[in-house]
Amino acid sequence: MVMKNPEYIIKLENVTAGYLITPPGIRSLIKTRYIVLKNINLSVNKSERIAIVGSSGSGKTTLLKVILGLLKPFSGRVFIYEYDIYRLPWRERVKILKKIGYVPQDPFKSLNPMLRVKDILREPLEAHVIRGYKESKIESKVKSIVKLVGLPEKVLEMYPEELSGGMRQRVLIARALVSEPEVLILDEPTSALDVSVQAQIINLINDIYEQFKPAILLVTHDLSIAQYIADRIIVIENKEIVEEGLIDNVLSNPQSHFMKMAVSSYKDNKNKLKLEF
Amino acid sequence: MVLAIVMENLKVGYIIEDEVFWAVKGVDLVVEEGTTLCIIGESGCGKSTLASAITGILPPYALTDGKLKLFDHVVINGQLRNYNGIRGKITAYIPQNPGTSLNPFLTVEEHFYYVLRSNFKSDREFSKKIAMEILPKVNLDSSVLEKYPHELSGGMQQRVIIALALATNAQILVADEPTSFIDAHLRLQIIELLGRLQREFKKTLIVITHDLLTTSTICDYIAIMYAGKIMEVGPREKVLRNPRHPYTKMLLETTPILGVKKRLKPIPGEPPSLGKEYQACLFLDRCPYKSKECYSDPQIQVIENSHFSKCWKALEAPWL
Amino acid sequence: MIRRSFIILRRSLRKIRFKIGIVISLVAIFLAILAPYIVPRPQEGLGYVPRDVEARRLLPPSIEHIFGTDSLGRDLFSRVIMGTRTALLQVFIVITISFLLGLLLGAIAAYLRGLVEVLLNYFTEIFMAMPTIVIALVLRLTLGHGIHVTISSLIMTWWAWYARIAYVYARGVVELDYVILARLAGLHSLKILHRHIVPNIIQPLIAQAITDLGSVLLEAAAINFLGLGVQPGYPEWGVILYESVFYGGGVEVFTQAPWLIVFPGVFLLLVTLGFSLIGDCLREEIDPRLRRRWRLWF
Amino acid sequence: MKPLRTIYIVLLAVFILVIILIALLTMLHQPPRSKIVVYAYNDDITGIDPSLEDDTGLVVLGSIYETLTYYNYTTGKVEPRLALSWESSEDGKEWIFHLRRDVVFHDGTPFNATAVKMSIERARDIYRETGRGAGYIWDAVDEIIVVDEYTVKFKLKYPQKLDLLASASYAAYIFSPSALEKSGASSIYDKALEDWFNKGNAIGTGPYKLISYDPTREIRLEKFNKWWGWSVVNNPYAPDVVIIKIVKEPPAQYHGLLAGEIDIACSVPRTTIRDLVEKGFKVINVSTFHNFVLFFNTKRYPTNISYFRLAIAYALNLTEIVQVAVYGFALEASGVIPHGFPGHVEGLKYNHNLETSKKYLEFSGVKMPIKIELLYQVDYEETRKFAELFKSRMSELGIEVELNPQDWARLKDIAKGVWTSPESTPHLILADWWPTMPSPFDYLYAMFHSESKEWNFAGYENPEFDSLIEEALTLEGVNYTRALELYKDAQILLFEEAVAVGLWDEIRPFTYSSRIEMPQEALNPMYTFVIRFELVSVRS
Repeated sequence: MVMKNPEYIIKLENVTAGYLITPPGIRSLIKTRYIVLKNINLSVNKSERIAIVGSSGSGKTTLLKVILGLLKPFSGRVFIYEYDIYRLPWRERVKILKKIGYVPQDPFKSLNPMLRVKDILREPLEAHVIRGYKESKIESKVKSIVKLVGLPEKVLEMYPEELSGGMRQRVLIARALVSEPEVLILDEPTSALDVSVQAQIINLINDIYEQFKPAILLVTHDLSIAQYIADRIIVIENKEIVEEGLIDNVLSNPQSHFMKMAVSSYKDNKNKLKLEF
Repeated sequence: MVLAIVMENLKVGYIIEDEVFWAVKGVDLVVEEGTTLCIIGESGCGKSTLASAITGILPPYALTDGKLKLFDHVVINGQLRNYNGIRGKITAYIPQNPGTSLNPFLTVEEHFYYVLRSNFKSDREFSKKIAMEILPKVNLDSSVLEKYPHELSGGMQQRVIIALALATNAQILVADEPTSFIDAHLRLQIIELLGRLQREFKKTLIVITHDLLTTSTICDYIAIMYAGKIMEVGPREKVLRNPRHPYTKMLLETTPILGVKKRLKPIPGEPPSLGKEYQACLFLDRCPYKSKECYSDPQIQVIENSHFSKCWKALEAPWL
Repeated sequence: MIRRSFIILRRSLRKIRFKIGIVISLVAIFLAILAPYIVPRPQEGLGYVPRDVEARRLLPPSIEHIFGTDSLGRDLFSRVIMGTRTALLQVFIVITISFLLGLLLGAIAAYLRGLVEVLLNYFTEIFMAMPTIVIALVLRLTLGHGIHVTISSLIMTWWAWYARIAYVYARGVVELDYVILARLAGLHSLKILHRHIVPNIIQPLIAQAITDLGSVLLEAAAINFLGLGVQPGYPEWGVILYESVFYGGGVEVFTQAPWLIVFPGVFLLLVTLGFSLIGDCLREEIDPRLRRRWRLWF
Repeated sequence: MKPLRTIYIVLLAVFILVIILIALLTMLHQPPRSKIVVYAYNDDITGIDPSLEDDTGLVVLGSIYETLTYYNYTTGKVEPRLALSWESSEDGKEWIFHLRRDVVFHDGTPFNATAVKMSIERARDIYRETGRGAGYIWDAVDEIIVVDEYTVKFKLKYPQKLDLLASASYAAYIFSPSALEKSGASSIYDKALEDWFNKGNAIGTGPYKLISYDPTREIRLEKFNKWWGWSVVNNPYAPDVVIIKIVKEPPAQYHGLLAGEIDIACSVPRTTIRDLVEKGFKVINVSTFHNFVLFFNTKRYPTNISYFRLAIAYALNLTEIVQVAVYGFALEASGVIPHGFPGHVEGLKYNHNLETSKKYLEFSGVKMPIKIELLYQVDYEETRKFAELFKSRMSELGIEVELNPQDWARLKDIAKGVWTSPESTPHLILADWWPTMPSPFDYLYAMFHSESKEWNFAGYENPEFDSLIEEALTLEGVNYTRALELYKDAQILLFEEAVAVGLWDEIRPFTYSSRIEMPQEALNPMYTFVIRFELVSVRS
């Protein structure tokens, strides 16, 4: 991969995106637009940690779909490196997308219950790099990744339903890491997990960052988690980006409605608990 | 001092394919009238089953053992269950997911009408009057009466549900994860609302949650539940400041707090699977302070007045 | 997949009704395979009218003719047992082909979306709306006579149900994250269908297929009874019943020759029951939503 | 409690009493059943216009009206009825009928030559104009001349055997001219007259007159005391009232007989007849003109080879077929014209012999095994049984028969295809036939003449055969014996070429109660389903 513009990995220019609404019956071929995101400008630089926060329904998931090349925006352009991905055919697009590691939201629905963990982990290698990789190399790669995310090797032979929520999330992270991504996209990585496991995952993500320094794009509605993982924060409200900046600055001087609410609640919290940590 | 809830070795379980799974494995708990108790635990620790047992919405095929008393009604006595005159009149339930708990074909006013009719055989006028009285208390104006659930936001739906629970004037309110379907920044509002209502109406409030910090701001007592048993009970301040069970301590250290940036200390391992019977301490596998005596089921240790812990080392507390 | 099947089988085997179903089906399969060697008169079983019709017609059950004889003097036992072959053949071909067709079209419709989805769904709906008997009638007029008419008319209506079920389940699976991940990983669509979608929708479909065995058997018998399927004289229970019901202008079968109706009827009933019992149990195990939390009396 | 219980007892007693009373009353109300005969017929009556009706109305018409002559099927002779005697000219183109003198219609008007002229002209002309009815039998009649009150002269366009035609079962009934004024019709061609008839009115000369008419339930007839023939038949036990009841289902007829509600049944299931006889009922078997013929598709391999056809013909065991297919209620056919019908020839039967059959098969050069297709009608039990039996027997010769049952309309469509696409028409076609007029021509022309593209299912084309039957038809009026000989030659031709095999001529068993006596002459296949009630005697 030749990088002509090393300063960013992902760049969104004036993206307006949304869905086509399908009416029932034979008219289903005539569709109307429903806009979810308006004029989004965003860039993710190398080794940067960004959190996208917003209340539920504010368009966070749609933004992810746009970045992942799954939803063509109505207008605007999406660059990954210098490629405008929606100008490329699907096959070419996928080749570029391999540099993005995606960890979906719900670990209970994101693993195919019919496949063993080792087959799940091999999958990204199969299509992307299979020609260059030998069977033994794939195997050792998978093993090392499993070790990296802190799972025992016996997990490889197990089916997802034998794993707990935390282990599943680790498997998903491992799967995202297999193709050695430059960007790691995390969609609510802890919302389906318990507190005791949540911390494990947060630490794991931080460890991975320390080790490989990938750019991290975290999508969450929980500011406390964003604060533990990200440096920069982007707030989406009412289809638009309303606030952007370093997380500490934003917390101390919130501008948007969402942030004001969130910060006031955390201040109360701090006062009421009177906890010293 | 009146005891609102008394549990004596309460067990609740289900039969799944001829095998008995006890979700609640023997709980002893006493709740005074007019106090707030938070039951905190991870998913699958049996806290929702406990809530169902208190409110009387256990499925008919559930198994029970032990004793549950609500005021002077014995509700569960061994395998016998008698919830006559309890549901709605003594206990009220605030469900987890407000979106699916309201009938999409009924307006808010009709919800009030049906709830009150089934409890008091009242007419529409009366139910409307009651609704008008209660809605301001939950920070809603009377215009929502004519609306259907989908026209309300998530927070408003949750408040309607709380209002419905208040409408029947039940003494015990049980809120099952009242904030888990609400965005993080709105959670505190709902929790505060619940706390205010509890104080105002002098209700006994049971909040079931896994969110230790946000929720516990309103409670008088905290009970830490783990794998079907209560690990530690005590007044809020004491449990949070002076945890006498390693699990409580570790939970506190693992929870991210906004504005406080420190490295989180996760609890190693996973909770034990539901249904298995253990002779040893349930927390044994994940406990860094385990020793020989931990291989037998720990007795309840009294730390001080109304602060109990189920750990052999509660008194020494090497983690403090 | 195989592991799960074993678990399901082991669990089902605890139930008496499953065992009964298995026994009945095994006996039926055994009879079907060995029919020509078991029956005393295989030729008559296949429809050959014996030389001494006069002396042999409408004999009540006896040692020589266990089930009696029909109005053309043929040994009913041979006919009914040979009929097991036809019955199982029809059922298995119909179910297998409609299952595969339905699975494929349903999964493709859900995966490809867009125009393909709309067209395939309309196509499916058209076939679902058509009664089997009407299709059988049309095929009877165009294709002529024979077991292929029964089989193809049944396939033409049954595949649509499987396609619909497959489509509904696949729609749920397609939106799950592992399919999106696989797409992002650049997997070929066929591979995604094969690896992620088909294995995850096949179980409810198999349950449905097993439950349907009985209904297909009954419907096949109905088509043949109406004379739309196999040729007269063919060893098929529906046809044997037709011959029985309409012998002698339709009178007095019950009083004069009840064995003509009883034996093919009982066989039809038992095999259908066997299939249904198996289907019911497996369905319960495969589809957890149907699992009862309390025990049935058997 | 006590008074309440008494009330219940009283109520119960009253209830029982009422039921007993009702039962008694209904028993009293039953009329004495002396000299009433209930005849169960198996279809709705389609109409009773004496000149136009050509279907089931015959059952009623046959007792109310009479024809000029009567065909006796046992002797094959034409007997006098309303005409006492007749003669024809040498060339057969002029016929004179002398009518019976003491005949009166049911309304008292006298029977005369005018009535004959009017009745026959009505049938003939309405057919000519609209094609309705069976009036084509009078096609040759050019002019009808009333010579005097009791003499009628027919002038024909071409020679015909008119005395035979005058005995026809349709379009040959004589009605009273007074019907015209009673119906208010302007002429005999007026639609009003037809409607008047079909509403349930009839003025004939027959032994019974119409009392009530409900074509879907029952028709009541009453004895006409002034009928000319009572002195001839001399039957004091003849029924006073005849009820023709429509009972469509054969089982219902069977049960009706058993219950005593029906005295004569025309179509009980064949399998129940033995049972009925054991219970004391009587049976008359009437050999009908309804016969079943197996056609060979002469335009398609291998049935275009006459040796192959003969092989099949000789492999047919008619005795077995009759027993199996129709439980013995049929005569083994000899040729394609049924027993008792004019022109029937004995000895045109292929004697069942498998050796002969195999020899012919060898001659034919057809390689075994071979597959042929049999087309037959689906809703007849007998055809289905024949088909299965045939299939079994042919399998012994190495011929595989594929059965193709179809409903009648579709069968006819497919079978006609022998003329347009013989290669896709089945090799064998099983069809049945019954006559419209009492002439062998009716059978031979329709089924085998090369111009009869509608009914010639064999696709048979033979100019020799065609000219034989055409010549025979013209000779019928002039030299009937010669005509019959030519018909015989034609049938022999068919027999030798084995174009079609006559299988069986149906026998219809009429079952009746023991309180009735019915001579064989009361039934006549020419007038199917008509019972001559004047010959039936009722003993109570």
